[in-house]
Amino acid sequence: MNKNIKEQVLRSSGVNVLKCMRCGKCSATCPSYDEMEYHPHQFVYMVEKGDIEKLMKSESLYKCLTCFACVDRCPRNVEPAKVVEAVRLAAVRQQGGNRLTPDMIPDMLDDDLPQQAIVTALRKYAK
Amino acid sequence: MQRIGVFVCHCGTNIAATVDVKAVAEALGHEPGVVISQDYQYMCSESGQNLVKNAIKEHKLTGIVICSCSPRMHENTFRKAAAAAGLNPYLVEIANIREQCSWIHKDIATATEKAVILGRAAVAKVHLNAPLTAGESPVVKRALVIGGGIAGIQTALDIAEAGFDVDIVEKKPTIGGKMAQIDKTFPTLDCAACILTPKMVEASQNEHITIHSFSEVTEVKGFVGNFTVKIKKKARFVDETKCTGCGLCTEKCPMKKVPNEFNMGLDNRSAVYIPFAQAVPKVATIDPNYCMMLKSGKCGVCSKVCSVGAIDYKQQDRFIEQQYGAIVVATGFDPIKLDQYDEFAYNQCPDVVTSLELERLMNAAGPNGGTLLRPSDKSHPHTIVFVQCVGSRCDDSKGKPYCSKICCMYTAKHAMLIREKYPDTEVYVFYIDVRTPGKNFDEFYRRAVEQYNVHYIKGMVGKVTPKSDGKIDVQASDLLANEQLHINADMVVLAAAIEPDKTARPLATMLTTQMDTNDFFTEAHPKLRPVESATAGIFLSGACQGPKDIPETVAQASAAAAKAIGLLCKNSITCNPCVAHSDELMCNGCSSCEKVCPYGAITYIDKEFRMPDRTTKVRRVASVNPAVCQGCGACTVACPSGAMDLNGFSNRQIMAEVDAICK
Amino acid sequence: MQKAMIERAKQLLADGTVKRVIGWKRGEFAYDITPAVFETADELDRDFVFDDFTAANVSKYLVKESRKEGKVLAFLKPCDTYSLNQLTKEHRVDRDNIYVIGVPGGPKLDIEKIKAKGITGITNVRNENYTIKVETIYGTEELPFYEAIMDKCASCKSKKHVTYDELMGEEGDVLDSNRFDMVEKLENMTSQERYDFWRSELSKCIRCNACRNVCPACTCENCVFDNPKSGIDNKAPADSFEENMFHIIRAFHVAGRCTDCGECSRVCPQHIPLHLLNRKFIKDINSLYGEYQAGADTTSKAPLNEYTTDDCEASIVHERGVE
Amino acid sequence: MQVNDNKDFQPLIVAFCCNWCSYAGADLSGTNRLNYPTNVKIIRVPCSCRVNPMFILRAFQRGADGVILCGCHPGDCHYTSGNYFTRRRMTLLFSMLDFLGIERDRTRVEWVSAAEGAKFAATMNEFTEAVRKLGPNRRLEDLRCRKQ
Repeated sequence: MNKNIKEQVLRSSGVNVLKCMRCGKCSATCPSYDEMEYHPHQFVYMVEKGDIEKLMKSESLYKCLTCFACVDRCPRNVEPAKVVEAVRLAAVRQQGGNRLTPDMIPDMLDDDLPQQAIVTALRKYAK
Repeated sequence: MQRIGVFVCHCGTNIAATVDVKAVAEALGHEPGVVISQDYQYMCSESGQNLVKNAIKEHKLTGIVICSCSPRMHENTFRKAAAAAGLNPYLVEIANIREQCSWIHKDIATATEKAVILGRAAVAKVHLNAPLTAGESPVVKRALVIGGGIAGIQTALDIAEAGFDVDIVEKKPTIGGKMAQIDKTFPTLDCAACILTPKMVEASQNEHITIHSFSEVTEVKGFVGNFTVKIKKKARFVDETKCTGCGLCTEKCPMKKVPNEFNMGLDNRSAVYIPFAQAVPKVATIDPNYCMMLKSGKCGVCSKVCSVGAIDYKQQDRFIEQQYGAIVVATGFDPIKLDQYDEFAYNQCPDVVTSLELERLMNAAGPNGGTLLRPSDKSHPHTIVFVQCVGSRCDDSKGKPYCSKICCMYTAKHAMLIREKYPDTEVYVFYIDVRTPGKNFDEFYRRAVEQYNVHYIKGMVGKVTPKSDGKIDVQASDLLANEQLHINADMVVLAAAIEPDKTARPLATMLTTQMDTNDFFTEAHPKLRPVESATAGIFLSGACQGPKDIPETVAQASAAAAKAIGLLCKNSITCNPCVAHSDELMCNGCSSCEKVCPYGAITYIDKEFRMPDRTTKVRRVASVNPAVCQGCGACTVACPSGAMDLNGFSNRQIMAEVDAICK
Repeated sequence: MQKAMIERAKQLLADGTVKRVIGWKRGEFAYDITPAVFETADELDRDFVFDDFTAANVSKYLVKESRKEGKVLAFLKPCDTYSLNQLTKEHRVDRDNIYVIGVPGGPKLDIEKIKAKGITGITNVRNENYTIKVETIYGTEELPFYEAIMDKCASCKSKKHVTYDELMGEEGDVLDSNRFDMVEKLENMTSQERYDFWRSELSKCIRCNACRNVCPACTCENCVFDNPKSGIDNKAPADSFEENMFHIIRAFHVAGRCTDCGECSRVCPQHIPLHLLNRKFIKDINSLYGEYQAGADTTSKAPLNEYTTDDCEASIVHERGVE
Repeated sequence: MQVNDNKDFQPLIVAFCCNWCSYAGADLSGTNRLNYPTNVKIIRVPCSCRVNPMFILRAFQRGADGVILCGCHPGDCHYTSGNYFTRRRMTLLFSMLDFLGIERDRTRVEWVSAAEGAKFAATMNEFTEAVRKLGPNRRLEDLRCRKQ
């Protein structure tokens, strides 16, 4: 089970987590760091260890802005954001439902939120 | 009566722009003993020097003062000029009125005043200068290399290459050292024996190299260029000149239960033995602690089977004495003993091994013929845990405070080799840091992680517990995951810290070289003279100076050889005449000076003094070897009686300068 | 004790173990005792004393005596044994040529302290159960023993003999002394106060050289202050500077070698507390470089002939004490 | 409290510099034209450990107002250990001078490498200023040597 999810995550992200040398720059650069339970470097390390279920249950999955700062700055091209994305995908698929439905949107709106973000959110968090 | 000449340089406008050079020359002309005081545009130019030379001859000068740039710049120039004019070069003093006067001051009046004072101090000093002659001491054209590991072999080969005779003294029965025990080398993974043994053979066949195996240095006397060394050739009970290394005796020897030190005690050898197949010299040695003939007089099998009659049960230790011009120390290292690390269960569990033991376990010539098997039950291990920094970077009494440097790389190598050969094995490496500075080193380590999927876990192993089912429970921390782990392992490999060989400390005492608190030899300068010891003529090669891997060791070995060759090329050494000397009449013989001398230049002699009442009295007094003394002056202050003084910077000279400045 | 010492000395002379004995003999007055060398049993019987006034440290005399033909017997008090060890370490004595008998130490009496009580015309001083009976030409006076002991004994550092071939009496221990109290008091004064203190003390110096001549660390064949070649020779202080110079240099030369035997202050005719200079060095050495007692052994390196790479910087002087 | 800050006082500073580091550092501050007061007069010694306490006292005797000793940084001594001995000797000597009531700011040890021309100049500026504030050396002078 675990191994399957790990393989799925590795395949769908296309990331070689073994390349990580644990420098922590991804987490150092992450704008959502304070919001997260598991930080980008932990995503990479826990996926490497196959410790994915904890990640799938964590709110951290949805705190990642997909800003790709970590991907841009990783000295070893590990691309942590893609790992987060892949775990998220695994979670969404497994739950069989949507994280976000259109009727939830009005409550979440505020004036500063760009239109594009809403569209992106729907694309990311719904099937 | 002193006749002193003063020469003030303009240095173009460098000096003349802020210092009134004419006024300086005029003022210094009135100093006592000064018979001529001149200024000139460029004193260091040929015509400037001629001016000085002519003045020396014309005025029969007994000393000269040049007021010019820093003595670090042109002291030698003017010393040579003086010598050319027949004046002892050490009767020259420089007053630094450029770097330390004209260039830093702006006001002409005060700068000129200071220049006069600096000149006056130099005049006061030169009054007390004594003519000094640099002594010479001959160089014996032979080098000694202590230690026959890769460092010693490389140094010896390089020195021999330059055409000098060189002796290797090795305490073990064969040269080769630690490298001979190693299986593969990082980061290229070529076989250690394949690259080392040709060098060993080359050393044994080189006409300039003499190998004293199974020998020790017992006494060192003398100094740079002329050391006298006593070497003990320990009795091996086999005539080296007759033994052909056929190995028949080792086969027939009935005493086969001797722990084999070459294989780290993982298997046994016979009482008469050749450490390994490619040993150099390939000569058998009888271990007197186990040989039944030597212990009880009953056996004699080896003597009977030896077709050349090389066995000699009556052999005694022999001593030889030899002169050397240079000595290279290459005593190498040893892994530390792990007896005190109960937490790793090294003494309790045979499957907890050191990295050097693992080298033997994996070596084709090792106890298992190259198949990795657990020492306890000869089964194939499926989970192997490596622990780094065992005893390294420890501030406690058990370990060493330094990083042993080589462990990260050899552990990566071991992990990689195991995963390569046995892909069904899970390999864990617990590390505090992974340190891989070196060409292709980090790439090598990353390959272990990325290509071979070795599990590197940041954190230390806290407890190793052998279990009843033969497995080993390894309790460790994963700092990145912030959790404690238990690994059910089959083998544990400890990267033991390395320490200098135990023979190094007594050797350092014999050589009067310095060691640090960890017993590594101290280099003369940590940056600029890394392969020389502070004691002239003694050079450092390999891990005796600090932890090193093979390429670094070889590089340092060749560097030490180059330094030794540089010395041996000379027929004699010119000594710095500005050395300490002791006034025997005042010396108390208290040994203070000897204790602060970094070069061991001071010895004590019993000297006979004639007393006023015609009796004689023998007193212990200090004697400085001018060939060894480097002239720091530490002894002069340590000496309470003022017997010790320094040529060129004597107490009275410095005090004369003080007085002149404060006048 | 004196009797037993004489007997033992006579034995050793008689059986040829030693050729000479170094001890103390009475001078003009009962309290006026000086070190002396005895060569015969008669001399011992006649002159040898060991009492409450034998404070003098005889170790220094062994520099000369131990180099003579035949062994010399030396009676050494605990503090004297430290000096001997230090001299042995510095190769100034031939230890093999000395037979040391350890004898009990003080406290010894200071005649100046008795005189300071206004007692004059002293003919004899007796110690009866730690009450001093001072016989004078005017009659007998009494005072408690501890009111008249030597300053150096009042702050005794050790009752242990660190070297001996034979021991008479009980062996004692290294003591916890209060010997640095005065140094500390001075350290807590202001710079000006310290300056004034030392000026008033050192200006009394008459350069009699008694401190130097008695000091067991000052055994130079030729002292720098007597040697015209040293550049700092001088025989009499012509200026306050030279008073300072002599005592600073002397203290520096014995720094790390001084065993704190207190002889310098004992013999100073001007009562300058010279031992404070030495104790200042000892205190600094102890606090900066680790506890060190010169003469406690014969092998350790003197603190000034040694270093560690993480020694404090000289600027520590600025960081401590009172400006 | 001294009100007068001795603004016009020109102290005489004797600087002992080791040949290998500090003397070269002094040369470098010259090469870089970094100013420091003319009050500083440098005496070259092979190593800071050559400096005998006698020299320092002698300088004060003859009228120096401050004495500074410069050597290689600990660990960089040309003779490996010289400056370590210097450090112990001078710590004890300065402590003794302080004990005798001599102003602390008249003496100093500073480690200046051959590359630290700027540090040399800064040190000399600072030290000269500190000694200037103290005024003339009166506590350790020889009256016979006092200048009129």
